[in-house]
Parts: sequence; C-alpha cells; structure tokens
Amino acid sequence: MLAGKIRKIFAGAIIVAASCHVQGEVPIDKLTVLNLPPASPYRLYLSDMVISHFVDSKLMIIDGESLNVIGHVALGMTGHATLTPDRSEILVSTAYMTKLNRGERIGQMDVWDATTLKLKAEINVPPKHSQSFPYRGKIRTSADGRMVFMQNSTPASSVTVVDRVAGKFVTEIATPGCWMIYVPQSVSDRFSTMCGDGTMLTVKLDAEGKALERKKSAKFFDADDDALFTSGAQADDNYTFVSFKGNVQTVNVAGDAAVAEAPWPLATAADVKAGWRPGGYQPVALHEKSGRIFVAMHAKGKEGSHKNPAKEIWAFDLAGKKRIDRAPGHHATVIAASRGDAPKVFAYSTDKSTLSVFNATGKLKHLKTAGPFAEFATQLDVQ
Amino acid sequence: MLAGKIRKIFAGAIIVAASCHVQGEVPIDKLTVLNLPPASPYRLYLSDMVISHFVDSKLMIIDGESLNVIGHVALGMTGHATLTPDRSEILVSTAYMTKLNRGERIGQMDVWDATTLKLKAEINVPPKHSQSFPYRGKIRTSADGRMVFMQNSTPASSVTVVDRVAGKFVTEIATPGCWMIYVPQSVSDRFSTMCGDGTMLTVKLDAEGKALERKKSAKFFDADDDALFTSGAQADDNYTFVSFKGNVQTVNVAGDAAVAEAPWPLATAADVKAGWRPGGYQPVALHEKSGRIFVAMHAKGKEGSHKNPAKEIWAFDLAGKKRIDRAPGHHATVIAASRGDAPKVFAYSTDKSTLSVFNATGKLKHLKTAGPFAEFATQLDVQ
Amino acid sequence: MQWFDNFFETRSRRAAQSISRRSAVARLGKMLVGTAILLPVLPFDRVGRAIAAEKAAKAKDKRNDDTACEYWRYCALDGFLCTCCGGTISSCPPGTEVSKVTWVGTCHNPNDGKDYLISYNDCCGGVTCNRCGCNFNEGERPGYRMGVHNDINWCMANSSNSYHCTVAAVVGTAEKTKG
Amino acid sequence: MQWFDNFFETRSRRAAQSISRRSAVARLGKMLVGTAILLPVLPFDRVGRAIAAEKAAKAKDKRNDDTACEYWRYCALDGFLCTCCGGTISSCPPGTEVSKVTWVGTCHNPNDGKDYLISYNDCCGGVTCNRCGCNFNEGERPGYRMGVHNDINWCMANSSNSYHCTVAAVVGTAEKTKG
Repeated sequence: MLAGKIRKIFAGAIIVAASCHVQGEVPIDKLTVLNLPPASPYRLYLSDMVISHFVDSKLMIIDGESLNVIGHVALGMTGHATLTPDRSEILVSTAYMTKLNRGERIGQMDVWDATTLKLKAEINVPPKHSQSFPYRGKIRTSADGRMVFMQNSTPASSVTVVDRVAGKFVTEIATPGCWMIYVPQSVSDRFSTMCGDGTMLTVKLDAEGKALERKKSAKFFDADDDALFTSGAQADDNYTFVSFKGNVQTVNVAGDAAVAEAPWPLATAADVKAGWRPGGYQPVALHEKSGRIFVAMHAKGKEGSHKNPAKEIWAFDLAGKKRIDRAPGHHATVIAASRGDAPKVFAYSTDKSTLSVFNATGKLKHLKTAGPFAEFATQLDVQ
Repeated sequence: MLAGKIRKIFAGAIIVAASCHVQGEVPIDKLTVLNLPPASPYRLYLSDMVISHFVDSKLMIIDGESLNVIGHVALGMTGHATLTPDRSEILVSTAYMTKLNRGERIGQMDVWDATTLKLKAEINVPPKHSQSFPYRGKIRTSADGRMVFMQNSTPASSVTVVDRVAGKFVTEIATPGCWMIYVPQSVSDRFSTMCGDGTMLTVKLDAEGKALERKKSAKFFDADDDALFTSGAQADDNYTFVSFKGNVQTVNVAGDAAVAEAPWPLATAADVKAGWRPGGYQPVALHEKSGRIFVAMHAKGKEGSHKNPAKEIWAFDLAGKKRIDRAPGHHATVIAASRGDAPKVFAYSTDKSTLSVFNATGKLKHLKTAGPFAEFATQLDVQ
Repeated sequence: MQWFDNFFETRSRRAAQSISRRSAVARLGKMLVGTAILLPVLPFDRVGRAIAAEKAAKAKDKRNDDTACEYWRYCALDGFLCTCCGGTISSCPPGTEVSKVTWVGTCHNPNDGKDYLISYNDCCGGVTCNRCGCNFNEGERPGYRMGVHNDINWCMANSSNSYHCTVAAVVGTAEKTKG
Repeated sequence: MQWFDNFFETRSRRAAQSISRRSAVARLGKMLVGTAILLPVLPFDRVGRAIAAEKAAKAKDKRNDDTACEYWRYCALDGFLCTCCGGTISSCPPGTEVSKVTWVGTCHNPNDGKDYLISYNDCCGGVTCNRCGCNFNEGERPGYRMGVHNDINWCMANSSNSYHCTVAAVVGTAEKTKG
C-alpha cells in the first residue's frame, strides 16, 4: 500500500504526504502483516479473563524462551481457548452480545488459524458457555481432534459437543453437579467430568457425538473435607490432581468409568504442621518424560487459602511419590511445563502479572522473570 | 424476590438455602434497585474512554461533595456523553460491533434516564461517530434540547443531527477541516465548529434540522503558531478558549457567523519565560456568576507539552483579564466548575486517576483529593 | 460475582465453623463466621501495646463499615462492593438489576453474637464497577459445587450478563453446629 | 492510534524543525526530528561524570532499540509499539491488518544524520495490545488538523475498528527547512 507515498483521506481531500526520493541510508519500508514463526516447544498460550472488562477477554501468545509476546487472539466475552491436537488451530468457546452488554447473546466456537491468527470459522452453539475464569478443561477436543467439548453453566452444568470436521453443533449433554472436561488420549469417543459427590462421570458418545452411555466412578474424594482442584496435569489417559489439603490423586479416564489410584500426600507431617498446601488456579504441572510433577505450594495454609500464590514450587517423582526438589515460588498461581527433552517449567503469578521460567532438565533452575503479562490470567498452556 | 428464602437453581436442582426464622437483631433485607437521589449542583459526570478496552467505555457519576461514586452509564465503543438542558437525560453518541470487534458496526444515540439510569431510547444514526477521547463538544444539544449534534470522523469530519423530540436521525452535515460542536444558548437553530484555518464555521439549520446556511468567521487564531484547545468554557453564547502558548480567546457563537474578541495573555513576561502554559484535555473552566476562569497550568512548557498535567491552577478575572489566584495543580488535566452560588472547582488527573475538590467561593481552597476514578478519563461535566 | 482472588488477604478470622451437614444449607459447603476480636485493655504505659490496641480497634470498626472488605456480612464475598458503586448493602446501583441466581454464606454478626445467612446477589447490567474489590475464599469449592464456586459470573442467568457489583443481604439466621 | 498522553515524558529532543509550509506536507503540521545526544569523552577519574556518560550511552542505545519509546523513528508516535506485540517496526502482528488511514511524522536518524518521513500506521483488529505505550505530542494539534491529531483511533476506517498497536515505517526522506 505504501511505496514512497501515503494517501491520507480526510476532510474530503486527498493529501499526498510524501513522495520524496530516498537519499538516506534507510530503505523505504513495505508494510506487511506477519505470520507466527514455526513454534518452539516453549511457545506459551496465556488466557486472560480481564475481570474489569470481561466482554473483551484475550489470549496472549508468548515465546517461552525470550518471553516476547508474539501474538494475541480475541476471546470475546469470558472466552476459553484450547489447541487442537496438531496445534494448527486455536478453538475458542465464547459469546458475543449484539450490543456489548445487552441485546442478543450469540454463542459460538471461534476457530483461529494458529499460524496466521486469522479467524477460520465460526460455529454457532447454544449461548450457554461457562462465563468463568479460564481453566484447562473448560474446552477440550477429543484425542483425534474431531469432537470439541465445551463446559456450559446456566448455572446448570452441561457440555456442548461440536463436530469440528462437520463444522457444526452436535448436542448438549447434561452433567448435573459435575464440572470440567477430561479427555483420554487412547480413545476419542468419550469425556469425563469431575462431580461434587466425589466421583467422575464418564460420558461415552456414539459416532455422531451424541451421548450413548454414562458411567460414574467409585467415590474417590470428599469435596467438603479435601476438595480436588479441577485443573489437572495430563499424561496419556491419566490426569493427576492435587487436593486443597495436599494429596495427589491420579485418575485414569480411558475406560467406561474413570478409575482413581490411591491418593498420596505431598507433604510430610512436619510440612503439614507448617501448613504447606497447594494453591492457585493451575497448581500442578507434569513432565511426562521424566515422570515429575511440579506443584505451587504455600505455607500457613488453611480453609480458604487454596488460591494463595506459591511460596515455593515443589517437584515430585510421580512413580516414587517422593519430593525431589523445591524452588522459590515467584508468587505463582499457574504452573505449566513444556514437553519432551530439555523441559522448562513456567510459573505465572496472577497477582503480579509476571511470568517466571525455570530450566527443569535437572533441578529447577530459575532462568528469568518478566512482566507484566495480562490483567487477570488463570490458564497457561504450552505448545 | 428474597424474603426468608433463596431459590438457587443449579445442576437441575432447586435448593432452598435458608428458610429460618429470624431470631437475631438484623432484619431480613429486601433486595431493591436504587434510583439516583435528587442532584446537587456538585454532581459530576466523568467520561472514561478506557484505552486498553475501548469497546467498553463508561461514564461515572460522582457526588462532588462526598466524592462517592453514585452510578455508571455504559458508553459502548468510545462513546461520548452529554446532558440534556433540563438534566433529565444523558445522551450518548456511540457504536456497537455485533461481535465485539468485528461484524456490523451499529451507530446510534443512546438515551439514558438521568434518574433511573435505564435506557430510554436507541436512535439509529450513521456509524460514523468520532472514535476519540471524550471531550466536551463531541456531542451537544441545541439550547432548547430538541436537536442533538454529534461529531463524526471517517476521518472526514461531519456532524450528525438527531431530532430528540421526533426520536430520529435528521441529517449529516459535512464540516471539512473543522472539529467540535459549540452551541449558543440564546438561539437553538445553529451550531458552530472550530476550523484548522483559524476560523469558526457556523451552520444555521432549518426547522427540520437540515443545513440552511454556512458562514465562516474572520480568522482569529493560527493553528501552527498558537493552536486553540478545542475544549472551551461556556457562558451563555460565549465560549472562552485558551491557546497552547497561553492566550485567552472568547468567541460569541450566537450570530450567523462567530465573532471573536481580541485575545489576551494568561501569563506575564516572567511567566512566559518560565514556560507557564495551559495543558491537559479540559484545561479551562468558568464560573459565570463570579466572572472567573480557572486554568490548568504547567511550567517549562514547550511545543508538545500541551497535554502535560497542571503544576498549578490559576484563576483569572475574565472581565479584568487579570490573574487573581493560584493554587497547587494536583496533576490536573481536566478542570470543571460548578454553577451558581458556593462554587467548587474540580480538578481531575488523567495520569493519577484522582479527583481534587476546591472551594471556590473566594480564593481556591483545596478540600479533598480522592481516587482512583476511571482508567483514562478526559472529560468532566458538572450538573 | 465471586472471582477476586489473592487481591486482598484474609484477615482477622477464626476457624471455620460448619453448618450441619444434614441440612440443605450444608450443600453450600463450609460456611464461615466473622471474628470476635478481643480488645486488650489499653495499657497507656506501653506504646507498642497501645498501637496494637489501636489497630484492633480500627479492625473492629471496619467490621461495621459496609464499604470495607472486613464488614461482617462480607465473610464469603468475592467481588466489587455495591456500597462503593452507588448501591447499598442490599440495594443495587441505579440502572442495574438483581441477579437471578446467587450464592449464600454464613457470617457472624459481632454486634449480637448471632450467625446470619447472607445472600451475595450480583447486580447485573451495564459496565463493571471495578471499585472496592474484596476476596474471601473460605468455603469456596470448584464448579462441581456450583453453589459455593466463586470463579464464575453470577449474572450468567440475567438478560444482561454484565457483572457490576455484589450486595450482601441478610436472608435469615443460621442454625450453627460446631465444625 | 495516537492517544497516549502524559504517560511517558518527552525526553532528549531538540527544538522542532518544520517542513516548508508551502509543501503539501506542511498540512500535517509541525514535524519533529529526534535528538543527537553528544556523548562526553569518558573521564575515568570522575565517578559522577562516568555515571552521566553511562546514562547518555544508555539513552543513545535506546535510539536504536525499536522496542524503546526513544527509538529514533518514534519521535511522533503515540500508542503501543508493535515491536512489543508480535510485530516489527514495519510489520503488523499476526491476525491484524494495516490501517487504511494514518498520520506522518518527520524523525531524525542519528545514524546517518538525515530526516525521514515516518508513517505511523495502526494495526487493526482483535484486542488492544496494551504493551509498550509511548507518547509524544510534539506537532500534535486538535481535530481541526486531523492529520496531526492524536486523540483518535486511526483504525476508524478499517473493517474492524479495534486498535492493536502502531508501526513506524520509513516512507521517504524529508526536505528540511529551518523552523
């Protein structure tokens, strides 16, 4: 558009602002729009609800090595985002009011190209998506990427199923008393959800995506005495959760009904006495290859402290059920880990709006902290 | 709705949360929605563009004595607000995108009841309103309140005319090279606008509100050498403006063409040497009864400093063209004064988000400073 | 709305006391009561203790100041106080509407020693007030216990989903059992 | 977009130099050029002066750092830097589009001593970036001089009016006259 001259249209007149020959050292620029570069394993996706203007929530895409912001995606009103299994698309469960905060509420799944960050598709769904903090599990795809599951709340809980391949809404499945979506990786025809009665509900779907069968697990936690955080860390068919009081609970969601392993404590008796507990919005991350989980821990915990920022990040050997490392917490409320070799752990602080990076190849080694990022972010995903 | 019990509908179940008899000292509350109390002369209307989320701009209504916030009005996307002459309505020039930041742009004038703060009417207009900082003069009514004038920018400048009585858009009047709306009080059939060639353009309207006649004033300022701030202080048919370099310019807008008085300097030669200049978004306020203007002044002024916050507020006798008072500036960028007896001067700081109040019955006497108010406010109107 | 977290520290609270699990109210999870702060007799000879006493007195006053997070009725509130936004303790600001769904807490009134059921109704419509944000998470649970979940917009069921601020209305007294 | 004001102080600038009033460019109002900061020879024996020199050196570096407000091309920019938002000095971040209307400044390049015309195009669409806000008002005038007005959204003419960030593209060299 611009090659030596600019056309400026205002006041009804066209003004040629500059049509000079270049005699300096700096060449004339061609204005372009970038695509995202090929993703590193450390690309980060930070979801910001923007509490004070939640009609205008957003996803920030950050390079996890330089901590440079490399792009944004508009999330609409309290939108929730997830990546497709192949990382080619960003799927957003959201709504728009035709007149900002009144008028008609349009429910939809927005499909964004993960390279151009252009809108690829808008799929109409019932306007019921959960207007809540972004958490992993508010929107997820099946392992094969075909079905998309979106958490609703009216406040009655239900799950919207979208067929991404067909590009259309399939069904709404009632999930009373249950919350958040957990998908296995070995099968694509089901999802599970965590229930207030201490169980998981697994919903098996038919070929079209409609509910075929519903099975509850045995009761494995007590929401009154020691509630589970709903944000879990996934490895294949297993989700590892932590509880308010500091127990670890791994649940397999591949079967017709979910199966929970026996819980084990994060903290020693002395730690418990000092009140060490997990806390935050995304309190646990997992590095599959090394079999470790990383947990945001605060001291002096008590009823109501479960969203307190981390004083330390503790690392555990998941198989050995043993703490193997502890590092400063950098006020983290959201923990994430990269995949594969040379893992990094990312610790975001909702209070401070800062992002801290740790080398996690061996012991956690703090590399850098930068910010501010986002106004009120509660979910961090890694490429 | 609530009288001893609460119905909570979620998860498909109705839960009666509380149906106990009250045995304590505190009676059961009835939930209600308030109206605004009768207005004092010190009621304030603060317009906040909210730069980082300007789709969601807002008007705050503040009691200028207690500095309590008493209500809000949603301004939509970079909306501009004005009060009707009888103060019964708040008129907003704004737009809505059907999908927040994409889709169709709907241009309209929202009419809000100034007591209930409920939306009374929405009048469709061309989607051209100026997406810019709130300033007095972006929307104004004729003296009789019938016609409403809204500043457009595409970026070509024009004025939309709405007939508030008929409740409909009337016409769009091209105002190339001119900006902001100034209305006389003695006649209702015209508005003036300030032009980049150093003149005012006056547009006379027919009975329907359509342009009948256009007349330019003589040139009275130089936008290159000493530009006028467009935010002026009004007394009847006169607007008093200040210039970037510190001159006062009063313009009468009642005639077929505007007539400017001779300018006079705010600053003495010594003041000029110290660089004292007016600054901010609404740099001048006027108290008609006492014939004083109040100006936000900063020192060490230079080209580009014209939005610097005030180091001092200076008071001048308008007839005598003489400084009569100076007070600390409280970082003000926006100055307003109440009407009638017992005047107060209000000084808002866009940088600090604070509001300072001065008793202005005699010499300016600082009463209080409170905040934060708003994210990025640039316009303050008084009841 | 109930979603402010970690913005404000929880202070001056004693251990949670729960409502009988058998009652319907128990479904709402563990409820908290406010704190009875014992004021020391002012020892005028010790500056340090006098300051401590002043602080305690100040804290006590806030329990009866409905624009302070420490106000007794706010023991389970998470949001913007309507008392800072043009409303009152039980009235929504002009131009908003009362939320159709809500969540309930149990707070101890230090003035009469009784526990009250408090309905935290959001006021909905227009812009978000964004003033006097308060946060308490005691008794809060994830969304599988929706009635005590606070990371969600409780204006979700209104015609306008905009959240403005939260009131704290007394809706009854609570039958208390030792937790 | 050109609307940040008073967030950042204007520093290290010399007096404005204007383009010939007779040229079309003069319609854009008075343009500014950046600053040539003269670095003192480092006096190693004086700590104070060494610190001053360090500061000057740091300031000089920023004139070639396109993520700093002091970067030479930003002498008349008011908005969020695209270089902090996933773009470059002349490229919009992914998913946005170049604004159809714009305003132009004249900046002095300290590296070759020449003045360049810089087009401050906004990148439009999506959310506002809200990072690296910079503000300079030299040469700015009210809306009756729209081409140099900075209190307005320059994405106003695009299909999406959302403002994301601003680039600073060289579009030519400026013929300079003494102001």
